[in-house]
Amino acid sequence: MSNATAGTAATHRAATPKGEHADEFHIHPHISSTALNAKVLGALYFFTFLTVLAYRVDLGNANLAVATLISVAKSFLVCAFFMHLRYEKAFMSVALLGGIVCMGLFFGYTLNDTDHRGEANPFSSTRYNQVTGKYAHGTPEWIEKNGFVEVTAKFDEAEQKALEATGETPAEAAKAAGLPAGDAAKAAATPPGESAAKANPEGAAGAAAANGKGTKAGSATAGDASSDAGKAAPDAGAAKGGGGATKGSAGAAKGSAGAAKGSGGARPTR
Amino acid sequence: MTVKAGVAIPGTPSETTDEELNYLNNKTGIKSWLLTLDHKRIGVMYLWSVLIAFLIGGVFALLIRTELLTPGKTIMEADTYNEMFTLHGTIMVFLFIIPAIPAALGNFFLPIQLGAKDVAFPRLNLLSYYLYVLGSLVAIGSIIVGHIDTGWTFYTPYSLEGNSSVLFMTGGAFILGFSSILTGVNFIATTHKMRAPGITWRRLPLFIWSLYATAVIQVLATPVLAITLLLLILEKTMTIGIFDSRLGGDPVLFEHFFWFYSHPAVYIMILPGMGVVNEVITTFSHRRIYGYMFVAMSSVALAILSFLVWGHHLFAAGMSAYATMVFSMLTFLVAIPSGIKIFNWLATLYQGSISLASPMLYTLGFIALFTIGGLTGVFLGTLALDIHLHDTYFVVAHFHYVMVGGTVFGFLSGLHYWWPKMTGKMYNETVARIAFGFVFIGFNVTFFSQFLLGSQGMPRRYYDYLDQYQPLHMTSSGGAYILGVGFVIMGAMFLHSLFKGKKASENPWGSAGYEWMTSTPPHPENFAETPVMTRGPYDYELCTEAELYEGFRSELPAALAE
Amino acid sequence: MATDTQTAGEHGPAYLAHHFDTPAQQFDTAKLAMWVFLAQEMLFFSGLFVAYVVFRFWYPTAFSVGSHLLDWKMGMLNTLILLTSSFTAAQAVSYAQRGMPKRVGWMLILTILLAAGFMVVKYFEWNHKFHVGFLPGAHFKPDAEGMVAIGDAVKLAFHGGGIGYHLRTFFGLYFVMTGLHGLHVLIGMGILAWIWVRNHRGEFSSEYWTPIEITALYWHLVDLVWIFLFPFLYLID
Amino acid sequence: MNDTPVFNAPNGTLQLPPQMSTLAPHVDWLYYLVFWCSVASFVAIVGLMTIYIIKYRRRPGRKSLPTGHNTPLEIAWTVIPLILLMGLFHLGFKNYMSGLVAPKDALQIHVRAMQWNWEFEHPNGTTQMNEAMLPVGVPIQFIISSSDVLHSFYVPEARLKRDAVPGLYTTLWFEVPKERLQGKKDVDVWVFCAEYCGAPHGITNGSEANTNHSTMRAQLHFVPQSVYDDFLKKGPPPPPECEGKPNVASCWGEQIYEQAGCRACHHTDGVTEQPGPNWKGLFGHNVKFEDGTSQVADANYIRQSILQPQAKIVAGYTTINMPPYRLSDREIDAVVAYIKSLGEQ
Repeated sequence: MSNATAGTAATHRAATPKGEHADEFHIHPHISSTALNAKVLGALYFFTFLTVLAYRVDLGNANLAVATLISVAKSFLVCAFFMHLRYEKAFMSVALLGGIVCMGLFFGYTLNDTDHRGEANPFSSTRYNQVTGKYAHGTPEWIEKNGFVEVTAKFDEAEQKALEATGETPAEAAKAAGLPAGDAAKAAATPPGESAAKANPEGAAGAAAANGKGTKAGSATAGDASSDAGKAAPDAGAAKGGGGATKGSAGAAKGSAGAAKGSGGARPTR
Repeated sequence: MTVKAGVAIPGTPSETTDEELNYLNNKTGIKSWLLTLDHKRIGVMYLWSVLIAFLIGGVFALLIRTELLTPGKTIMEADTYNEMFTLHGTIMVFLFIIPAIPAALGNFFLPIQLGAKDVAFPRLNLLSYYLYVLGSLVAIGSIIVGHIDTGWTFYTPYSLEGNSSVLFMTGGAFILGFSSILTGVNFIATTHKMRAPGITWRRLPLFIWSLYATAVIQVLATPVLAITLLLLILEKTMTIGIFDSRLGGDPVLFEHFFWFYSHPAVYIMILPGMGVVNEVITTFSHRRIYGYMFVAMSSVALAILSFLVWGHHLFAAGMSAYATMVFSMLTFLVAIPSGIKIFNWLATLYQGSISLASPMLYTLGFIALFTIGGLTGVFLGTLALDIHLHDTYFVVAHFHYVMVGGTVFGFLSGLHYWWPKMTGKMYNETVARIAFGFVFIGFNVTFFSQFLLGSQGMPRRYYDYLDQYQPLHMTSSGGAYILGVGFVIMGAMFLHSLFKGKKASENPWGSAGYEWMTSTPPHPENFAETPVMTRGPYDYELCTEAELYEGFRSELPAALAE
Repeated sequence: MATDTQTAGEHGPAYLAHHFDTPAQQFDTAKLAMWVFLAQEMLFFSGLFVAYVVFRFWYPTAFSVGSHLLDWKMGMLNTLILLTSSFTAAQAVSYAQRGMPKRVGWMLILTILLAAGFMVVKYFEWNHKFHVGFLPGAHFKPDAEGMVAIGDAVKLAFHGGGIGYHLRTFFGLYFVMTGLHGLHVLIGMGILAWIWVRNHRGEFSSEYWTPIEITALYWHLVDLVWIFLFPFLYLID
Repeated sequence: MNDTPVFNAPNGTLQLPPQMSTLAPHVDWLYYLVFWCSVASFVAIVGLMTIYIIKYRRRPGRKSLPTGHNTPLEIAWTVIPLILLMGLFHLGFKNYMSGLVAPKDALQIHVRAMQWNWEFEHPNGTTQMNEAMLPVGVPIQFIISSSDVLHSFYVPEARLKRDAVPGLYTTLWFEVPKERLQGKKDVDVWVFCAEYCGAPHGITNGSEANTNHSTMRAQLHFVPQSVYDDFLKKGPPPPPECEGKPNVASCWGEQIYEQAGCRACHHTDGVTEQPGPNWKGLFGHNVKFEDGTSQVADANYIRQSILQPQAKIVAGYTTINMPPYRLSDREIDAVVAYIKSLGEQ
């Protein structure tokens, strides 16, 4: 069964050639003529000018498609003639096609995610919440809003004393007793930046507007909020409700400049 | 020719001068190894390297399991623990399991099974090996530079924070990726152009088919890992804003990029294991593989499908609902070629002449464990269940059943199967079986308990856990120690074989495979003369009984050979 | 394994490696492997293009503004240069096949020079971007001149008078894409120079020109990538 | 919700935790369907394997039979699993969508994940750290975001999980059936972080709550609607343990220090100054900042440091960025009182 023998280092090669090239000892390549190469180069120049020309003409959304098509035509020329693909064995084209198919999968599936986020559910995987009109944490817009805002902290010594002793601030006590003065005191004691971040009346009101229903608690707080905020809230809510109603959150959330910024403008500044 | 064992390398040649010329004794000295262009020697160097990586990764695994014996601190702090599992993951994935079968066993046996004198590009092959070494050193260098605790997935933005050790680890993985790509290119060219006369595509050993499919994935998927890691490195050093949400980038895009490679990489890991199983199961059943073309084509189908399903790692990651739908549906398709393979293996056993020698034990272990790994994959492909099970110990158990129960068992099966051919020495069959018992039982105890942990809701990569999970964690850790004992026994057995082992014959298992036709250890150019194959590698019908059983009886304990 | 190469001479011409049987087999193997490698290169660049398309669909305005800040004339000049260098590389192969080493040498030199020209144009382009502060990602801080260049576009792509968030992403991608392509050009120049040296030494003939053809294939791929980069980066409306 | 059959096991089984959402019985039914199918397949495959190994073991004088071929058989074992799997896909997708798309009237709770805390914001703006009081019998939609790295909002008992991705909103919803209360005052449900989010380097005890990925937990207390409404009106009260203590606020502050995860970075022993500044003796002392200015650490400074930590960075602490903590006024006051009490010791 074995054909191995105690060979010497200089064994004789098998006389029979192996593999797929039984009698090809010499290579007989296809040689492209200079004229052909020059013609191809001319065509490539032509397409380059064409693509610039197409760019100067406004074709709207078709511009990208036209540019891509021209590029594909150019690469076809390069592959077929400069790279001799026309004259090669089929496997070379298979390798190229395999690569292209793989790239297609990469493009198609990734875009299938990134371009359809938020369609099943407006809160699912969107950068911008149309209901509250807020950008998600960690977006550049959010950072600009929240990252470097000055806080003017206000601290009430009396409140602290009361809390330490009884666990209830005077404001709390007043609120529990239902005194309007207590509410005012509480509102005053809250630093403005913090009040916006925490109480966030426009968020609650917006939610109510968009859903056509607010929880009892939500409405109660919106009512509690100071009159200014209260006035701003319905406007903002309406604007955002409209945004939420349009389907394809994609437009509002992703059109970085246009739609998103439009609603951004409608938002009350903090 | 005087032969001296220059370095501690397997197959230390005996001190006789009348020994047949083989790849081990044709040249000696360290330089003859380090600068060799012989694919067999490169394969052996790869084998040693991956075994060292496996040892290091295994030690980390034992440390992790020890830490998880009790909730809270057992032996280390949380940050150390995070570093341990990161190193365990990266070393096992990039340094061990991806190169284990293709680069070590594949390098050795691909040209032999093709009847070629070497791979198509021997220099490129050596370059691959040194890239592997360089990449490994850079990756392991991250331990010295600092505290690498990103997990092997390097998810942004966590990997963008912290120290430069991430740069080393990703840089190392980047280099390892090129090693992998070059090996893939080499194997594809070799398979296409270097086959000996008589080896048609329909007579190609199935190990080669699976290596070919693997190489296709290596070539088409690994560059995406390279660009991903490069972008991560650039993001970290230059903040270019592609993956960083603070600059308008998208962390989920990183996950897409990463899994575009890393899911196919799972098939880079498992396909060669399946290839080994094909070889071993036919040899020890003495029967032609059932449905040769189905098995071969299922390898190719798996390679293609592997590119279609990466999104199932992102079901909970905030991907669009369309994408989850498509990815889930396609994920189920993977089960079909995997199932075909298992059914065909069963049909190969049917009416065979089955011997339970140690390579066959690992192969049967592979089938059982891979079945569990595959079936639990169905849980994870089912969207609603994945939402519950994703990123829990269920996933940990699932991929260890596939990676360890599958690939590592396949690797061990191949190592036992080809050990005599590679080293020219036999090992102690009884000890090998004892080691198998430890490994098989230890593995199941370790990881089956993790299925229960995961379905109960225990998330992965947890240093601390609620008390209710402790019994299962202790069971799992206990299993890990049994597994460790199994590997120690096995290592001792192989070392003993290397120095004291009985000389192996040309075809100790009575196989019809092409690689067993050459001398043991193989001639420097694989076959003294270019062979002309007149039959397929599984044509047991065409072999005489003497051919199949002669060597077998002489090498194995009587009980086996009967 | 020098000894092997020497003994290999026994079974054929010197350039035939010991493990091949015929020059044709060796030539075909090399070309096949190169095509497989080119598929790999395509996938490598595809990652950048995927990122590009994702963000272009997300931030169309910023990308449009960004592309107007690039100089399409320079881009076109570079396109023409690279196309021409592809032509000279193809000619080098043709001359090699016909056994004209002198002309091969000239064509290689022309290719290298054109590549150098490409890099020079690129240098001026990048230099200008650095100068006005159009840097990638977080470093994007246009100076007064840069702000003038942005001009009316500010209203569209900038937000609240701050930094144009998504212009940063555009320039991040621009620098990574052209940078990696430029790196490939540099590597290609190195390989071409090495091939020129080997040609000069007379290693190639009408029987053996594999390295020239392999290098030309690589060079055409570099050209192919630029064919797509040019309209995608410079010509967006 | 949908017509998937259900598997009811309110207190959980060996494999699955208790069912605390209306979705859970549907998911569990699917789980057990896949489970038993898998068991059947496994037994069939390994059983056949074992039978063959015994029946066709190698014996003298017995040669293996030539391998045949059976195309119908091969087609059968390709097509039948395919049909079964497509059925599974359908069921899985249906249940997935029902967990994703919330009913119109769902109560919206904003969840912000940060290293290593969960912050819950109720519709009226009340926030809670690492715990949330929520009503039973009402669909609750969690709108999740993250302000630093990836996290994952995982509620095993609801069988739901969704990553918290910086720069994105993600969402999930569930409803705890009223029957789960069974006369109890509340039912508690754990939230885990399932996406790895690291640990600070050089921490001394990773088992403390909210100090690293593995302890980034929150507890959801499900209470009757009336109790929840009451809670929304009044905000979180001081914990009952502190009532009757001489300094209620300081006691409460210490609890917040533990629960909100302050202790991951700030020590109170007066010695350890890493990762964050030590709190002992901080109150009333002069603090130097990165920009060269300095200020006396009074209540207003502490308040700002909690709400906007990046506004003033203490000299030498530029490597770790503390996330902003949105505590309620009363909670901040309590923390101030606690720090004050440390200084007085």
